[in-house]
Amino acid sequence: MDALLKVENFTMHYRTTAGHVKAVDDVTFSLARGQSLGLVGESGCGKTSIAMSIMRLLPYNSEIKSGRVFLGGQDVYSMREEDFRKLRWKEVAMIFQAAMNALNPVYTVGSQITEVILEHEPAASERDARERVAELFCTVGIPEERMDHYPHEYSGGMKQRAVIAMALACSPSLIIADEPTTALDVIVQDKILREMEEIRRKTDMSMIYISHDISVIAEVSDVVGVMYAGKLVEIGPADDIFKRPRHPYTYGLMNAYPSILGEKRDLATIPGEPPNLVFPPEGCRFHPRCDWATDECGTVEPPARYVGPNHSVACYNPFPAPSSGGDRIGVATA
Amino acid sequence: MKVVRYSMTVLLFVAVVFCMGIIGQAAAGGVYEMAIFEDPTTVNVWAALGPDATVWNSFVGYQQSYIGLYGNAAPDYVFCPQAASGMPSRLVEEKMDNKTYYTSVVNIRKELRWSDGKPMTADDVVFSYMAPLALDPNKLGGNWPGNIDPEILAKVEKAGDYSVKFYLTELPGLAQWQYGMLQALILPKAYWDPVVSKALKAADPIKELLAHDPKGEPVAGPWMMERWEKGAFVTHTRNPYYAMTGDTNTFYKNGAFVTENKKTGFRYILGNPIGDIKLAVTEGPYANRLMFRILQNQNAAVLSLISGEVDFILNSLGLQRGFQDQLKKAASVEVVENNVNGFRYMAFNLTKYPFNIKEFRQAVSVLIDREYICERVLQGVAFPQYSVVPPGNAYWFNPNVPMWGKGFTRSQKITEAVRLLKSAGFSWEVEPQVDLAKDRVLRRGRGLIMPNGKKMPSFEFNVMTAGYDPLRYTFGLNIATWMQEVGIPVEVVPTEFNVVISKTDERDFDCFMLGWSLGLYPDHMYWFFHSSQCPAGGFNYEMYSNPDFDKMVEEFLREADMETARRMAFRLQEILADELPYIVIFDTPLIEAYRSDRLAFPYTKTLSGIQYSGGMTSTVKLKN
Amino acid sequence: MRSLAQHWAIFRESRIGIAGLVVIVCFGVFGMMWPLMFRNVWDPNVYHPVVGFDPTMMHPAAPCRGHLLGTDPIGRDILAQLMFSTGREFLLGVLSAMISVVVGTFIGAMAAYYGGFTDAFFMRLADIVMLFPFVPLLVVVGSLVRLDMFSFAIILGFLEAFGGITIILKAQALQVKVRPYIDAAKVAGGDDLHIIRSHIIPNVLPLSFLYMMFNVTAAILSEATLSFFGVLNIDMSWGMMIHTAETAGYLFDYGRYWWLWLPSGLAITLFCAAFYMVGRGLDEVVNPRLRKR
Amino acid sequence: MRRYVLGRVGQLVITLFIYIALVYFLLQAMPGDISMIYLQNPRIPQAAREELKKQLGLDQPPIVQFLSYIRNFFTGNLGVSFSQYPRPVWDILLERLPRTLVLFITANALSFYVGFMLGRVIAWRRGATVDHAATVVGIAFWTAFYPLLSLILIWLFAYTLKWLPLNQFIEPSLWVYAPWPSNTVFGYMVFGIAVISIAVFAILWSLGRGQRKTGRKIGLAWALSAGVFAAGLGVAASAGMLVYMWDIVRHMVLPVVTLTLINFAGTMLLMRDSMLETVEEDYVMAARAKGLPDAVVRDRYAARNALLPTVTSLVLSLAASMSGGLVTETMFSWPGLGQVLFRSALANDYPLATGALVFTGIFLLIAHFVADMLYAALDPRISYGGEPVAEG
Repeated sequence: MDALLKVENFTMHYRTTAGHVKAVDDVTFSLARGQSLGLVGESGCGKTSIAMSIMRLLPYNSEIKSGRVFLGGQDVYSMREEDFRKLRWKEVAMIFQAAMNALNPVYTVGSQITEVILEHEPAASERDARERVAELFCTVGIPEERMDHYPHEYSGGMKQRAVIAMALACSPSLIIADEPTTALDVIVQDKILREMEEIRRKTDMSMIYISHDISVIAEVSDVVGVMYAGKLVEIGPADDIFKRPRHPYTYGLMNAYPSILGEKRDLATIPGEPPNLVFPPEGCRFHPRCDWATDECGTVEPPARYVGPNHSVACYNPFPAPSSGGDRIGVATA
Repeated sequence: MKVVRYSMTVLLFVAVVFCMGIIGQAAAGGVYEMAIFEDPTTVNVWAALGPDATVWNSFVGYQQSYIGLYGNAAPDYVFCPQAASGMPSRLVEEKMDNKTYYTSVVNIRKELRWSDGKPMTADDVVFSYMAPLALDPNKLGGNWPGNIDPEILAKVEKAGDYSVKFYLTELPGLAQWQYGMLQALILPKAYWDPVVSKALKAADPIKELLAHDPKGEPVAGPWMMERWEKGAFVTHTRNPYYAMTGDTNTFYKNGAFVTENKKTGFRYILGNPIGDIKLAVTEGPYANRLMFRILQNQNAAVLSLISGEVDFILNSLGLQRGFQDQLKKAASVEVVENNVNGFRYMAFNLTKYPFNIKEFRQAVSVLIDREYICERVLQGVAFPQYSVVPPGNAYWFNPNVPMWGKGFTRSQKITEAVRLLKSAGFSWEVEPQVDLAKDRVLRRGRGLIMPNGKKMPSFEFNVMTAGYDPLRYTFGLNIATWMQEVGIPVEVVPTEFNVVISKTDERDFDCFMLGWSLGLYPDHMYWFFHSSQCPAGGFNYEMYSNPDFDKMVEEFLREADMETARRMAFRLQEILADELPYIVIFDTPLIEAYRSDRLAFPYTKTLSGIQYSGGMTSTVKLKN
Repeated sequence: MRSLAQHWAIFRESRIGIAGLVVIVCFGVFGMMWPLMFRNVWDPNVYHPVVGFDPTMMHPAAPCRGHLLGTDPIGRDILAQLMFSTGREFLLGVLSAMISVVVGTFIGAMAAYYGGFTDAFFMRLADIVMLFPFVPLLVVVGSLVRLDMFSFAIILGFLEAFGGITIILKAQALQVKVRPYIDAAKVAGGDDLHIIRSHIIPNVLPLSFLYMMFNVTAAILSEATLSFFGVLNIDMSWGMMIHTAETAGYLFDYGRYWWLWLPSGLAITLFCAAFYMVGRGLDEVVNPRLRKR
Repeated sequence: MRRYVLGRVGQLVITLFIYIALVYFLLQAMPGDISMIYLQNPRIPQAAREELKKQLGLDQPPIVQFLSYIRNFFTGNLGVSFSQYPRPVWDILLERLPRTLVLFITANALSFYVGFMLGRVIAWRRGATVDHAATVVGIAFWTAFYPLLSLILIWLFAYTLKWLPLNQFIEPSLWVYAPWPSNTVFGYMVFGIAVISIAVFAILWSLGRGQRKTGRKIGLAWALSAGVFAAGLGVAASAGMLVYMWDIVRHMVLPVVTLTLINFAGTMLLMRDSMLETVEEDYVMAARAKGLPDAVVRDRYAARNALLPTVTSLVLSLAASMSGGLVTETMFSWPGLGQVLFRSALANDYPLATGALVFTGIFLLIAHFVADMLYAALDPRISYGGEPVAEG
């Protein structure tokens, strides 16, 4: 199957005065057209760094140590900056972490969307662009006449919708939604997620959801990747992972959040804090916090290995496999 | 694309700079260009002689455009007729309406014309005296009461078409008559009469008159104002009817003086014109136009002079020393140095003890090393001075006044000062000691005890602040150091000029250092030292009071004969140099510079320099 | 709140700040050499910055063995003047900046803490003071009453204190005031002065310190400008050195008498730039968004 | 909106009144008065000094003088100058005003522009050589001793290289024959520039309304602007005024450049700091993610938002350069308001000094007011209308 996005052995560091922050370490995954991937992990584990790597929007102090990113078959980092700029948003759009701040306060919301349409579609006239925005507003449920309002005149949920509309503006094949709903209250969160999912299914886009909240991911992803301290520790079909998490960290995460569906459970928390990524722990990065760690975990990094169809885990002592196998095959891990 | 844009920008910039360099110079021939430092504040002669009497107003105003009955012929400043055709008749006593008047008749040259072509007559002269009298010269302020003294002048009457008669209430001295009243400027009656009579009817006549903007006012001087572009320049053009063109002033070695005009036949002789001729100056003007460029600082003016934009810098203070050697090196720039009529002095409050002891002041005068200041510190740009009449004012200067401590070494000065102080009864806790052979101070004096047996308290010496004048401040410190060496407990207080002025005016000081610049006639000896000027508001700041001196100076002031007056002035200078109400220290010469490739002055050696004659606009010849 | 050591660690990161600090220290050493040189090495009669005079040569003398930077038009040693003035400039700059910051901080804290009338009064006052065109005003005042170094520093300090700095510091203090521990302290019965002193002021202090650096620059430049116009009653300073050269007419042939204006001109620029640069460095401490990440 | 403006104006008037009172009594408290000049000439009798005091109203108690000053002030009368008696203060200030305004507004606009542009570039390329170089050079000029710098520039460009005129604001030998006084030409210049800017602004606004910028549109805008400018020049030339305007421009170059050198760093560093904050904003990242060209992200996103605090600095720098005007005016023989203030203070001419200070104060107040209005115009979030803004 043709993968829309392929990330291969991607390692990226940030240079800081304290030393190199190993933000993304040897991450490999791929995503097919029409699929949705959820990336989950505590904050600071490298989810957003991966998103930015895909967008090629890394800050000036970042350094790609190894690996490649393919988008629609093209190597992102071997293209000229100018060429890739033209692909941004047309191919891959993004919904930002804090939608409140993703809109320029001094321009009207509508103009910020028409701007991107005009930029990427030379043939479109201004009127076309405005019509498109009106449609998009309709799609995301904002009254059309609010196009000419400024961001500060919008409510939080409306800004979020506007940002989604903006992401849809050029019908990209991939949308990366970085914590799309974190700032909203639970009811609105849920509503927006459903709408996004609906739109995605209708347009057959791919989507990457990034969240620290595994319940959000649970709702919308086909495939789930779990990140910890710059590593992709587990990736596999959503059902599979939620039914039987294999990595102790995944397990911990699932117990740390209440289910959005309201199933009542005692919440467990993972003791300890994520490691300092300048000097990550030897061996498995999770081992200092892991109840099941062995001596081996503290010395050699565990390699990723398959524990089911398309389901791989980087752990020496994964939890036992579930009785039933995975039901869908969509994720090919290397 | 970017390269094209950048290179276009650079090209444009270069083009603009190039254009700036070439466009904008429009030279015209016959223009005498001068730099002045400030805008004139008025062109109204009433204001310029009154409250707005700035030196800049006189440079661009009445100095170029007006004449008086009499003037002082530079370079020797010989009192001579201008509009008058000869000397005034002797003052005679005349009784009228039970009052005694002293009267004198002055005849006027008949060929004089205003710049509108109309003749200048006795009416104009009478108006020029009677209108200010009507307005009250004291209210007009400034130079008015000095020129037209309402205490003395009763009236001026027309004695004929070209002669006027002065009525004075008392016999005037030289200062009031020759150097005052007779040199007042003559104003065109036809223009000013309506203005003055309108002003007299107004609620505030003075304000009304001074506010008048004179447009098209006819003048009798060589130049008439053409254009005043405020903040930038003032230009004058020639007065086509200027009647004194061709007047030749001839100065003889023996002091005789002749003014002669071949064309009009005018002739005036003073003394016995025989023997060698020192100098002959023929009145022009030779230039077609005057241009005063208003440059706001001396750096700008000097740069303009070197680059040839101006021909002369018109500044009453002259140029600072630093410019001198640089200008001397510049091509086509001539630097001239002239004595000025003034001095820097220090004075004590003579009502305070022990400053009123003559020997104390003499000791201080001995201690002040004028030669050191002038030759060493100022390196010859100042000259030591001992008399209250500066050497530059050669006629009145007495070269033989006592010169305290002149030529003494440091140790000799100290010895002499100690001797003087001891003779007056001073003593010391620790007496200063010197080694005369090696010229060294062995021990500084301490604890000066006054003749009354009390220890001398420390006192304040007010000098200019370093910001106002770094030189004077430094000298103040030097003088204080010398005084402290013999144990005089002086304390230097740098004080702002305004504050020194009000302190002296209110007589609230111990001692201070200031300077004067003076007029030609040395009547300042009356104002500075006569006891009538002692109370606050007078000019006898130090409150010197000597009845003998008072009597002599009064006589001097009344004296109308030049020779007698001169003898008296010599005697007065001797008294003052001995009693030392002022300890005169030094003065600096006036340094001026002009373009020698553009200008030819008939003479450059003259008291107070070329600027004193307003740039010698009517006698300078322009080359090229 | 960070500790002093942490502040220093951040400040050390700023190359510009460190460069400025080095220059200031150099000036400090230079200034401190003055009393040593004057007492031990130099003849006071010759090297006194105000009344010194070297009778052995013509003045202004070019740099030579006895006078490393030459002499001025009235025969005083330029190097001695430069050294002597350094101390005075420090005094002036630091004194006026101290006054402005101490008073400004206190007023800012008071205005923020009490609000209401106090606040309104000081803010309106600041509006008016900010309206005053500083340099002309000081020129006017200076031309009528000569200000000496001390009174000048004090006037300058108070003008700055009641002006813009109060507004900035008040804004900072307001941010602190709304923090919960202030309320806690109030509930605990802390008196107002105590709360201002131990809670609000320490939080405003880094910003105050930053403005202090900028104010030093402003003070020195004002002094130099006013001295240049000869309206201060100061016997020696860098500005006075240039003023002396200017009034004596040595300033226009720039190449020839360079030692009359270049050392003092450079000293003014360097000294001011140094304090300004330290200010920029502190800015990065106070304002984390400017910091490099 | 109107209520806000009225309220602000009211506040300004009260501030102004207090300011005038402060200035007035401050100057009154200074020692000496103008009649002291008569103390320097013994030939002037004391009676004349008393008459002068009476004439100038100095014999009245200060409070009476102040009240009559205030009364006159609100009837538009700033009194009569003492040192240029009896010329009205207003008249002197008006004579100087065009020169001062033209010079300082040009200089400020230029230094603001340069500072803004440079600050934008160095913040965008933070840490690069250009950043360090511009910062160091900027600080060096910012803290340079201004009188000395201007002397050096005069010496270099006017005296040695002879590219530019030495000093003054016009060339006398050219203006002797000018049919107009310089202030008329200044007036026409200000008027012309205002008309041209309004026209150019209108052209740019009407052509630049859409977001799609085609080459034709840009070309047309440039051509029209150039046409308006050329028309302006043509009008001036046909009136024969062009050569005089050019002369003024020539004389303005050096002071404007010097003022710009001294002042640009303030705006530049402020712009840099302000923009370093905005470049961290999410909307800038979003703009990049949107695939907008680098220049668009920099200008329309980062710089546009960083502009807001910088506008305030424009006003303050205007104030600062007006304050420092004395130095500029003295150094470049440009007789403006600063000179008047300095000379009148030295001459104890209180009405003129007060007038000049008050005038500067009014100017600054207006500038503050304009800054407030400009801020509101530039930032849609600020609304002085008082209508509630949807939030949350």
